[in-house]
Amino acid sequence: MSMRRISFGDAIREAIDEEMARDSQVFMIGEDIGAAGSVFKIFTGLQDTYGPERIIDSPISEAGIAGIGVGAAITGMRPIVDIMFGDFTTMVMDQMVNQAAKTHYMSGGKLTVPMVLRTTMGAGRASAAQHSQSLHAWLSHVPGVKVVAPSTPRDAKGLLKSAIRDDNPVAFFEDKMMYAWPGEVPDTEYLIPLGKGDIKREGQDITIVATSSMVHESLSAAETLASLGIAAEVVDPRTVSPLDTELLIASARKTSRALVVDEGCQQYGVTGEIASVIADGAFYYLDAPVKRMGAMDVPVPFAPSLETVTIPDAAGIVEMAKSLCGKA
Amino acid sequence: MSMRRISFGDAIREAIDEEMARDSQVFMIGEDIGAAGSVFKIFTGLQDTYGPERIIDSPISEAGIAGIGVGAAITGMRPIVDIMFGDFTTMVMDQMVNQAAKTHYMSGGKLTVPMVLRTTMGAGRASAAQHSQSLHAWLSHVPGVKVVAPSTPRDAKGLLKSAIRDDNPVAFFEDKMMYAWPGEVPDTEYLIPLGKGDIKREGQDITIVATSSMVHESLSAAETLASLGIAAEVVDPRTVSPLDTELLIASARKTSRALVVDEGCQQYGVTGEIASVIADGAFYYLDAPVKRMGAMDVPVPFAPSLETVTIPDAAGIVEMAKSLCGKA
Amino acid sequence: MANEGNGGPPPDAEAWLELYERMFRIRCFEEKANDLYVRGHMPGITHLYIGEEAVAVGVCSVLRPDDYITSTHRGHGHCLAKGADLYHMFAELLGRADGYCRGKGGSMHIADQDTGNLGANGIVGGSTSIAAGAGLSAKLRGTDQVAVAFFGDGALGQGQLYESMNMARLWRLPVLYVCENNLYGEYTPNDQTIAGEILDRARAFDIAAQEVDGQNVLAVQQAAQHLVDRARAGQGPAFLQCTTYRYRGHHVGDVDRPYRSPEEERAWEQNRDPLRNLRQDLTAQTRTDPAVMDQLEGQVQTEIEDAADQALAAAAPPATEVGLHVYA
Amino acid sequence: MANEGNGGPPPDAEAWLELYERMFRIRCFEEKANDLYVRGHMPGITHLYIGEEAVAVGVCSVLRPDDYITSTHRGHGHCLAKGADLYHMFAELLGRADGYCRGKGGSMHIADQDTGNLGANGIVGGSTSIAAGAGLSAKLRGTDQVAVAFFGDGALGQGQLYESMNMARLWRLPVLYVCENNLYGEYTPNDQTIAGEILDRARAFDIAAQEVDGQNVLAVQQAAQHLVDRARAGQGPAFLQCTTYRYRGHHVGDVDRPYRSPEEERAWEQNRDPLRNLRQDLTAQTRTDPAVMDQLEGQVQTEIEDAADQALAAAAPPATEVGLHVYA
Ligand SMILES: Cc1ncc(C[n+]2csc(CCOP(=O)(O)OP(=O)(O)O)c2C)c(N)n1
Ligand SMILES: Cc1ncc(C[n+]2csc(CCOP(=O)(O)OP(=O)(O)O)c2C)c(N)n1
Ligand SMILES: [Mg+2]
Ligand SMILES: [Mg+2]
Repeated sequence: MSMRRISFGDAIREAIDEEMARDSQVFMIGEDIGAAGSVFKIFTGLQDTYGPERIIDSPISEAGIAGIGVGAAITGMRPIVDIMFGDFTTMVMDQMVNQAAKTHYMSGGKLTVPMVLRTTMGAGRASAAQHSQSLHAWLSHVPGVKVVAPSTPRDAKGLLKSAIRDDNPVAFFEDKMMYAWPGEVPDTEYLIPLGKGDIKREGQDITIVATSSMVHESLSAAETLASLGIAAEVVDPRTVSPLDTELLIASARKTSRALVVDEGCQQYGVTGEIASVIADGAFYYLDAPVKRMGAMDVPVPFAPSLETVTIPDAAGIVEMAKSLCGKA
Repeated sequence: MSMRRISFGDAIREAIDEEMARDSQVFMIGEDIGAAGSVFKIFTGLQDTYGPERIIDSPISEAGIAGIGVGAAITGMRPIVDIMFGDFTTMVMDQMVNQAAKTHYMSGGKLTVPMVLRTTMGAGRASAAQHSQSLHAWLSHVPGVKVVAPSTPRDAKGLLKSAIRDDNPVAFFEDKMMYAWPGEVPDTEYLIPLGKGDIKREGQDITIVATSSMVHESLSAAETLASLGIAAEVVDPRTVSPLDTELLIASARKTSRALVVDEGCQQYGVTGEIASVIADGAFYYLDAPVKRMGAMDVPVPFAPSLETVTIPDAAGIVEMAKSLCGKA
Repeated sequence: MANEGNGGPPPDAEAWLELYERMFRIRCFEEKANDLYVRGHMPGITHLYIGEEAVAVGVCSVLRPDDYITSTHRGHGHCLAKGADLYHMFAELLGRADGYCRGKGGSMHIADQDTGNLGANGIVGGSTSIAAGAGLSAKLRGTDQVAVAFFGDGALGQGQLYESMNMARLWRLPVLYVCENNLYGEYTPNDQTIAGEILDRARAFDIAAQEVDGQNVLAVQQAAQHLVDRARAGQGPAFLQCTTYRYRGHHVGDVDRPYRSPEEERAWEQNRDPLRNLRQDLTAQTRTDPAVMDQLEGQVQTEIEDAADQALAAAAPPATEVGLHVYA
Repeated sequence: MANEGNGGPPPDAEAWLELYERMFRIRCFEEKANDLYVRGHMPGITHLYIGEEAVAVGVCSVLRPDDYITSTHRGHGHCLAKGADLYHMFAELLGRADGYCRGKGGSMHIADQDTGNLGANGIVGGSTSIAAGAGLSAKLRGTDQVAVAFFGDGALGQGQLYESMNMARLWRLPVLYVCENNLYGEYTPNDQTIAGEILDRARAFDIAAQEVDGQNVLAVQQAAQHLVDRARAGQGPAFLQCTTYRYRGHHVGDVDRPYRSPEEERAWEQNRDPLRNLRQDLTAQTRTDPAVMDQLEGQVQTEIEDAADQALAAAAPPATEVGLHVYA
């Protein structure tokens, strides 16, 4: 299949562009997404194509636009609600959790909420504590919402298209550090199913489960580990919820060692769920405890000298993997 | 030490009454907590004692009163913000997470937020999906906030008094089903430290870690298990965050088997963190995988015929414990 | 004489009788619901609409079947006024599989897309932006549907309402905000929770706002007709404050009501009852024979009894349905 | 002539010069901040207050050191006007251990309780209820402190503001809401995000509201004096809309600004500059020799240079501090 090289941000825009072109029910609402093309400049030109009626610049009303998304979704539209920073999902939790996630169930299956909540995650830009969080664990705790955290342009595009077509509320987390990162995407249309993980690198010695940008830290760690004679398998769940447990467990059973890396805070976060799923499902195959590497349990500090230490990185992953493999 | 028998609700009221009497900085704000004495009728008389200035009936503005709590806390007061149902903490996440939890850190230790957010958890009253959730996992994911989920009147009173005196934001979750439940409390003043778990029943064969009302399900399960020759140890963390990991790991190392029970949804919830902590810390001592029993991953249904199935109960705990102990 | 002075249409016995029948049906439904609760047949609690019938009936009488409404925790009246069926409603209140939501929603979450009812809601203010979303959806789909948001005076405390009104006005959405001002939010009189004038809250967003006697169905109908026509014609959102009164407690368990006086209750029931009002108009102005109304009441009462009995005999949803409808 | 027609106090050269100096200091600080960013010394980005100096200086000139302010993402001006020190501010912007927040907060989170600054804030609207809480705190503690909430026009989109104003008015809290209306929220002109009249948003809550030319420091001072005196005297909250303009981009990286015209920018800078305004008044009305001002400017510029150089030479916080201040 012939491929093109585009950035993660372009992949997001292409997915929205293609879905808006094929389905008039799809529209997007958010702050500064129209003329400004979003603060991350990934939507430049989109409003020219679809007009201000389908690419809607909203007031700074996160809770309100989430509610508007729910109302539009249950009445025949497929809204994409853009929440500029993941840190502001703190303001849409009621609409997402008490309304979007429960409407289908509470109505006994009558109403559906085909809505996508797009937002960002990830630290590393010296944006400090209120613009650097990775809060995808919260919505993953909520039945009725699906949660996606892609790591590559290809996955991002295919998964976002699937999310827009999905009849459930889907929260889509994009690491803002990756918008400019390039990657290969197929020239022709494709979809990537929600709920299916992907093995980003095969290996026999240890399983490294990583999400979003942590996949790249893990892949570079895997390179280093290879040079040390450790073959790491890097598994990307891609969809955080529902989780592709079979894939993760099978890999851990094969390698007998597992490490889980995610950029959300470690305490009560994504790594806890995944680690406990593996520790249970692969119990009789494990040669070492399943280890976790989440972000340090502190608010993200502004000073780069402090911020960098809070995020899991390749070097730390290498160290942890080595000790798990008894090579420390 | 001489004891009295009072209800869980009375224990909450006594803690607030005593702290308001000893410290004029303490006040409480919430909906229908004054003349009405709260919808759970646990504060009857409190406003008569302290007046409408210190037991403040607010409009239905959860986000607003949380923010008012933060502002009052950083300027010398010790607010207790009452959020009627835990389901409505969806509306205070921004103030709790982006403000309360981070203010001390972001200010380099200059400002403190000695605030208590009291709210409820727990299903079982046919209150349906928006009035039955146990959302304590979210704030437990957030560094800077402490999270408490007491199981007995004695713990509730001692922990709430400590929470009010603590200089950090503390989220206090009360299972609304337990308000009427009686228990022994000391006659004289006492405090129970945050961050310390409690062994509610000793045993050698299996560790059952349980929170809030699940402690009682686990204790009755332990009774049944005893009659089957299985000595279960029931451990109550009491404080969900910071978690008393030493106590949990030591117990699991001793029994070599562990089961974690919590009423929040299982996916990405409290059980995942605790199970992974134990599976890691007790790895070389475990004879069986650490199992988890959270609420079923569905919105809480209204019909009692459905609701009851979603909550972990003694019978289910017994079955799980038996199979873990190879007695199934 | 209710319709005098409001310059309404010339008396139309047919139409008035229908309004009378609808209001009477709601009152009987609620009486029966209370009876089912008292007799221990209904799980949980419910909020009765008795006394406020003229609001829902008056407003919904000017709506088309394909127009939308969003409702509240006190939603039976809205549901019936929009055309819901008695049997499926009782079945839902009783948690039966034949209920509108297969027993999963209960009283606080009845939704019926066939009659345009997007659902009752357990979150005060939660549906105000959902209604705006339905209005936006109608606009984007190019229909001339109108969305009506029913909410209580308590919702004026929720910031969500203002975010919703701002966007509805900015984008001229076909939304009618109907504030059911029954003077109390739970157990707190609303002069303690509302600063300033209610209508100014809408006018501040340049939204057409007016007040009407919520106990006079003809006046409500006339006001709603005007505002709905406006919205349907693309002239944007409007706000209608209906002054009304709930005769009973906040919910079926609220029987003492120390927060208000028996005199106040009596005054409303005896001097401003919407049913008595209209009955008088019918006899005085349309010369309708009281016997006609008595007969009508008899028929409705029988309907209610039959529907309730049938619902009581209906089956609860099997436990196997608990996992259905989490995802579409 | 700025103070003519506003019936202000008789010209007082001393006082006016001080206002001039404060405004000039802010402008120089911001120019230097921009310079530090451009030269790659400042981590992250920052939002400059250039053009809006008269608002912060005018309002804070009538406040006592023990009065409170809550600030915004565009907070340097408020911080300096309330009395912050240049060196510790530059150090914070540069992420140094000597910064006001030991480098943990950065530009968007500078707080300084010594001067009553409860903190800049990265959450639009987030501090409006925090200010109300500070006002409530002052009232409960029986002091006559006043709390000022600075926020931009964008915050008018946040429901939180309305919840805050409602409670502030209900409880007559000593709070001044200062809306800095600079016509844009990020890249969107606010006629696209604000329905109705801004002052009506406050009046709807029966809050005294007035508008003032935010480029005229004497007018701002006079208006603020009146409203702060009122609040201090127990007459409740007030709202002051200051019409102003940010000369530069939304943040230091926003240099093209396609969302507004160079003509518009020039018009504001050339015809309404707060510094030029006051300089003219000083010469024309107080006969102050321009040389005095030139000398003053020279002194301030030296202060700025010295403070910035000192900050550049200061040390970053050691990585060991990352775990400090998570909990008090
Ligand atoms: C966000 C939220 N806060 C609190 C509650 C609890 N609650 C349920 S009904 C109610 C009072 C609502 O008053 P109003 O809106 O006037 O409606 P009414 O009951 O008077 O019809 C409250 C506080 C809730 N359901 N949702
Ligand atoms: C709740 C929230 N939503 C969105 C943002 C992103 N954001 C930062 S500043 C800003 C514009 C604020 O405009 P305004 O309040 O007018 O202040 P100004 O920048 O014009 O001074 C936005 C949308 C934010 N920080 N917080
Ligand atoms: Mg009411
Ligand atoms: Mg602005």
